[in-house]
Amino acid sequence: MNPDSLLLTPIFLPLLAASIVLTSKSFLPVKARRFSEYFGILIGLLMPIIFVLLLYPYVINQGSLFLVIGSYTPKIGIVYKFDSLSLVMIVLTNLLTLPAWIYSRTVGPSQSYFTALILIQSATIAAISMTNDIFNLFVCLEVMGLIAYVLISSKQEKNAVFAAFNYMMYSSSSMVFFLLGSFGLYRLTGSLSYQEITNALLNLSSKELNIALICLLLMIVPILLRVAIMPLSNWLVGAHSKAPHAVSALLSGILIKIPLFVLVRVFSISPILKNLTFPLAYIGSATALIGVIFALSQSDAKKLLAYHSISQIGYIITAWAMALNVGIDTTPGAILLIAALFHTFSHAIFKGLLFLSIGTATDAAESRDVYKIRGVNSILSQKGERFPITMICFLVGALSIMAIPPFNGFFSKTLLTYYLKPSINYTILSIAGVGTVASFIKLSRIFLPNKQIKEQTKEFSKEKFPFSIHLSLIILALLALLTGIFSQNIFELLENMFISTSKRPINKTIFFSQANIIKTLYTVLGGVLLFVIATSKVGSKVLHKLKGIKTDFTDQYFHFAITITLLSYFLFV
Amino acid sequence: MIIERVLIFLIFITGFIGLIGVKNIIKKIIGLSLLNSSIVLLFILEASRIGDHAPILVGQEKNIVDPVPQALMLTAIVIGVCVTSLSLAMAVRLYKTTGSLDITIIKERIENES
Amino acid sequence: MNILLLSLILCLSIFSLIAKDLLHAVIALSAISILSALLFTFLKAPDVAITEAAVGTGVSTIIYVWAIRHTKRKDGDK
Amino acid sequence: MRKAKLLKVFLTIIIITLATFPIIMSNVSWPTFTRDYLFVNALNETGASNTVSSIYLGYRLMDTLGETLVLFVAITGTMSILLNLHKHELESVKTQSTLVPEKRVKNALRTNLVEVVASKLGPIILLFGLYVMLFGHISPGGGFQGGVIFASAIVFLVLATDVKTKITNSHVLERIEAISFISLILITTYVIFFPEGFFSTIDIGSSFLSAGIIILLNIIIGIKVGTSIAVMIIAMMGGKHDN
Repeated sequence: MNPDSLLLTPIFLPLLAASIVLTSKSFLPVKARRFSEYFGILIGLLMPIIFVLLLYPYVINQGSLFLVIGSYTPKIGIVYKFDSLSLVMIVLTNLLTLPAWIYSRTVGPSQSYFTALILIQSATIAAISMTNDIFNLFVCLEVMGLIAYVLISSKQEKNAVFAAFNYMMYSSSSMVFFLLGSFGLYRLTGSLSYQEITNALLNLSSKELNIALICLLLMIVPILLRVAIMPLSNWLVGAHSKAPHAVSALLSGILIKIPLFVLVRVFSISPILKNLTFPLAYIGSATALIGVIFALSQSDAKKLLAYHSISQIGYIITAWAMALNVGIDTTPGAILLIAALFHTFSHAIFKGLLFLSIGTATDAAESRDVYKIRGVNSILSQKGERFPITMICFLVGALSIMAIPPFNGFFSKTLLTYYLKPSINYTILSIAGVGTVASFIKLSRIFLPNKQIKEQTKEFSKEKFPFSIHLSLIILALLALLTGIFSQNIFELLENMFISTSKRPINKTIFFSQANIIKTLYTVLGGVLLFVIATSKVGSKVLHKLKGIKTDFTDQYFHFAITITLLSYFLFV
Repeated sequence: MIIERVLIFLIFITGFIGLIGVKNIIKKIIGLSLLNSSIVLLFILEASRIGDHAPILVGQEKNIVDPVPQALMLTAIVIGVCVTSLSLAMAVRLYKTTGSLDITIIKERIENES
Repeated sequence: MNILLLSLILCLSIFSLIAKDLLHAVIALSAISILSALLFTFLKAPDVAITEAAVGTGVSTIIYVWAIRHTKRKDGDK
Repeated sequence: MRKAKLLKVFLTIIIITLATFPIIMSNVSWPTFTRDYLFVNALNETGASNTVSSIYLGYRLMDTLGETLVLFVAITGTMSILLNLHKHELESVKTQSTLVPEKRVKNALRTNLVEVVASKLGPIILLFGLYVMLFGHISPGGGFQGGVIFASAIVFLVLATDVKTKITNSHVLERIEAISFISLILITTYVIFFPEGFFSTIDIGSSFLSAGIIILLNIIIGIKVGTSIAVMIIAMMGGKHDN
C-alpha cells in the first residue's frame, strides 16, 4: 500500500464524517441523525487511529514521510511531513476526544453541530501536526481557535460568552502579529515552507537575519499564548472554568498542548532560536509553581482545576524546553521530549477525568464553591447513582495528579523530573508537586459525608443515572490505571519511535527505586503540612489576598508586550 | 515609498490603540478589523513593487506582480471577517444579558452575580 | 495616488475610533474597505479588490449594522 | 490606579512599535523566484490563466479548505448565538427590530423604494455572482467572491416582499449548503489523491473549460459560501429558523 495516501486519512476522514453528520442533520429525522453521529464518530475518530498505526513501520524505518499536496514543486506547494511526533499527536487527540464526546451525549452540548465541530477539530489537529508551511499553520491555528471559541460559548451563559469573547479578542489579535511575522519571512526568504526558509536564512546578512529573528519571535509568542505559558495565561482560567464540562476536558486535555509540539518544528527553522529554550525552561518551572499557588487560593472548583492545567503545562514546557536545549537528536534530549509527551498523555487523561467528575459533582450540588459543597455522594445517590463511581473516578484522577503509584501521573512525573535532576528546575517542580497534593486535599473535601443530608434521604429515587457519564468516566479511569501499569512498555514504544537503535540508552529507567518512593512519601507529607498551614488563619489571609488579584483586558496586552521584550532580550543579548 | 510604509504603520498602531485603549467592545472589534486590514494593505503594497501587470496570463507581459501574497491575503481577509462576525454576535449577546457595551462594566456585572 | 488613498484611510480609521456615534464609525469602516479596494486595483491586485469590496463592504457592514441595531448607537458612559 | 493603567497602555504601545517597526519598514527587495516560476509553469500545471486562482485552488488548496472550514465554524457559532439571542434577556435592553414581512408594516423607516429596487436588482446581481464564480480561472474573481455576491443577491430577493421563491427559503438553502459541503470534501480528496484531475484529460479546445477541476471547485465553493452567508443574514434579519 502506498504510505503517501494513508498520510492524509486523519485529515479527510473526520472532514467526511463531519459533512455526513451535517447532511443528515438537514435531511433526516431526529433518530436517524443520532445514528449518523455514531457513524461519524466511528469513521472520523476511530478509523484514523487504525490508519495512522499502519504507518508506524514506515516511521520506524524512514524517520519521516514527506508529501507535497497535489504533487507540485515543494517551493510553492504545501509540504506535509509525517513523523513520530505527528503520529503520537493524532493518536492522542482521537483517543481522548472520544470520552469527552460520550460525556457530552447526556449533559450537553449534544446538538449535531457539536459532533461536527469536534470532528473538524480532530482533522485540524491532524493537519497542524503535519504541516510544514507557515501560512498553512496560521490557517490551522485560526480554525482551531475559532472552534474553541464556539465550543466555550456553546451554552450561551453570559460568563462563558464573556470568557470566550476575551479569549477570542486576545488570541486573534495576537494572530495578526503571526501574520506580520510570516510577511517578514516571506519578504526576506521568498518562501513559506520551513525547509526553504531554513536554507534561505543561511544566506542573509546579519541585519536581515535580525529582522528574520524578530519575525520568528512574533510567530512564536502567539503560539505560546495558546499554550498558556505564565504571563500569557490570563485567558485560560475564565475559558476553561466557564466552558461546558466536556469542552473543558477537551480544551485542558488536548488543545493547549498541541501548539507546544508544533513549536518543535518552528524552533528547527533557525539554530539561533536555541537561545530561547533555556529561559523558557525557567519560565515553565515558574509557571508550574505559581499556577499551583493560585490553585490553592481558589474556592471555585473548576477554577482550581483550570489553574492546575496551567501548572501541569509548566511541567511539560520545562521538559520540552530542556529537550530542545540539548537537541532532540541526541539521546538525553529525545528522552526529555518523550517525557514531555508521556506527561502530556497522562495529563490529558487525568485532567479529563477530573473535569468530568468534578463537573458531575458540581452540577448535582448546584454550586461550585469548594467550601460549601459537602456530601456529594449522598446527593448523587439521590439522583440515582447506586455505586459511588463518580467519587472513585475522581480519586483515581486526584491520586494520579498527585503522582502516587500505580497511576500514570506517578510514572510520567518521575520520568520527567528524573532527567532534570541536577538543575534548579527539579527543585521548583518538586515544590510544585507538594502544592498539588495540598490543593487536591482541599478539593477532595467535597466528597466528605454530610450528616444533614444523609438523614433526610433514606428512600432511593427511581431516577436512572445517565449511563454515558459513567461510561466516559470509567474509560478514562481505566486508561489512567492501565497506562500506569504498562508505563514501561509505553516508554519503550516511544523510545523506538524517537531514538534510533544505535543511540538507545542501555540501562533502563527504574521507577520504583527507593529514592522515588521516599520522595513520593515526602511530597505527600509536605502536601498535608501545606494544607494545614493554608487552612490556618495566616495562610487563609494570604490566600485570600492572592485570590483578590485581578487582571483586566488591557493588562493581557501588557503581558504580551513584556513577553516579547523578555524573549527578544534573551534572543539577542 | 517610505511615506507609504509609515502610513500603513500608523494604521496598524491606530488599530492597536483602538483594541487596547477603548472600552467599548464594538470599537475594540473595529480596532481588530483595522489591524487586519493594515497587514493586508502592507502585503499587497510590497508585493506590487516588482511588476506592472496584474497576475493574469493573457498577454506576454513578463513583469507581473507576485501572485502568492494576493492568494494568501484572500484567505486572511476571509478569516478576519469570520472573526469579526463571531465576535460581534458575542458582543450582542453580552449586551443583551448585561446591558452594557463597556468591557469593565460587563466584567463587574458578571463577577457580582456569580 | 497611493499616498493620498492611504492617508484618507488613516484619517477614516482615526475617525472610526473617536466617533461618538457607532453607526458613523461603521460607515467610516466600510468607506475604508471601499478605499482599500480601490487601492488594490491600483496595485494590480484585482482579485483582492473584489474580495475586499464584496466581503469588507458588504457582509461585514451588514453584520456591524445588525449588531448596532441590537445594542445601542451611542458610545457613552453607562 | 488610573495613572498606572495609562502607563501600562503607553508601554505596551511603545514595545509593539519597537517590535513591528523594523519589519514594516525593512527595505529588502521583494523576492522574484516564485513570480518567475509561476509565470512559466502555472498555466501548464493547473490550467488557469488567472495565477491567483491557480495558487488559491491549486498549489495551496489546503489553505482554501481551511478557510472554508473557518467560515463554516464562524457561521455555526454565530447562528447558535442568534438562535438563543433572547434567552435570559434583560428587560431594559429589549429591541424589536426584525425585517420579517409580517412586521414590516409597522416599521416606519421602511419605504416602498427598497422593495422595488431590491426586487429588480436581485436577479441581475444573482447573474453577476454566477459570472464571477464561473470565470474565476480566467478573470479576476472566483468561488468565494462570487458566493458572497450570490449571497447579497439572495438577501435582496428576501428584502423584496413580492418575490417568494425557493431560493429565499432558509431550509432549502441549508440543504444546498450541506450537499455542497460534502461534495467539496469529496472533490478536494479526489484532487489531492489524483492530482491530474479529470477534466484535464479531455481536450475540448475552448478556453472556458481549460482549467478543468478549478471550475468545479469554484462552483462548489461559491455555492457553499453563498448559501451559508445567506442563511446567516436571513436569520439576522429576523427570519424564522429552527434547529
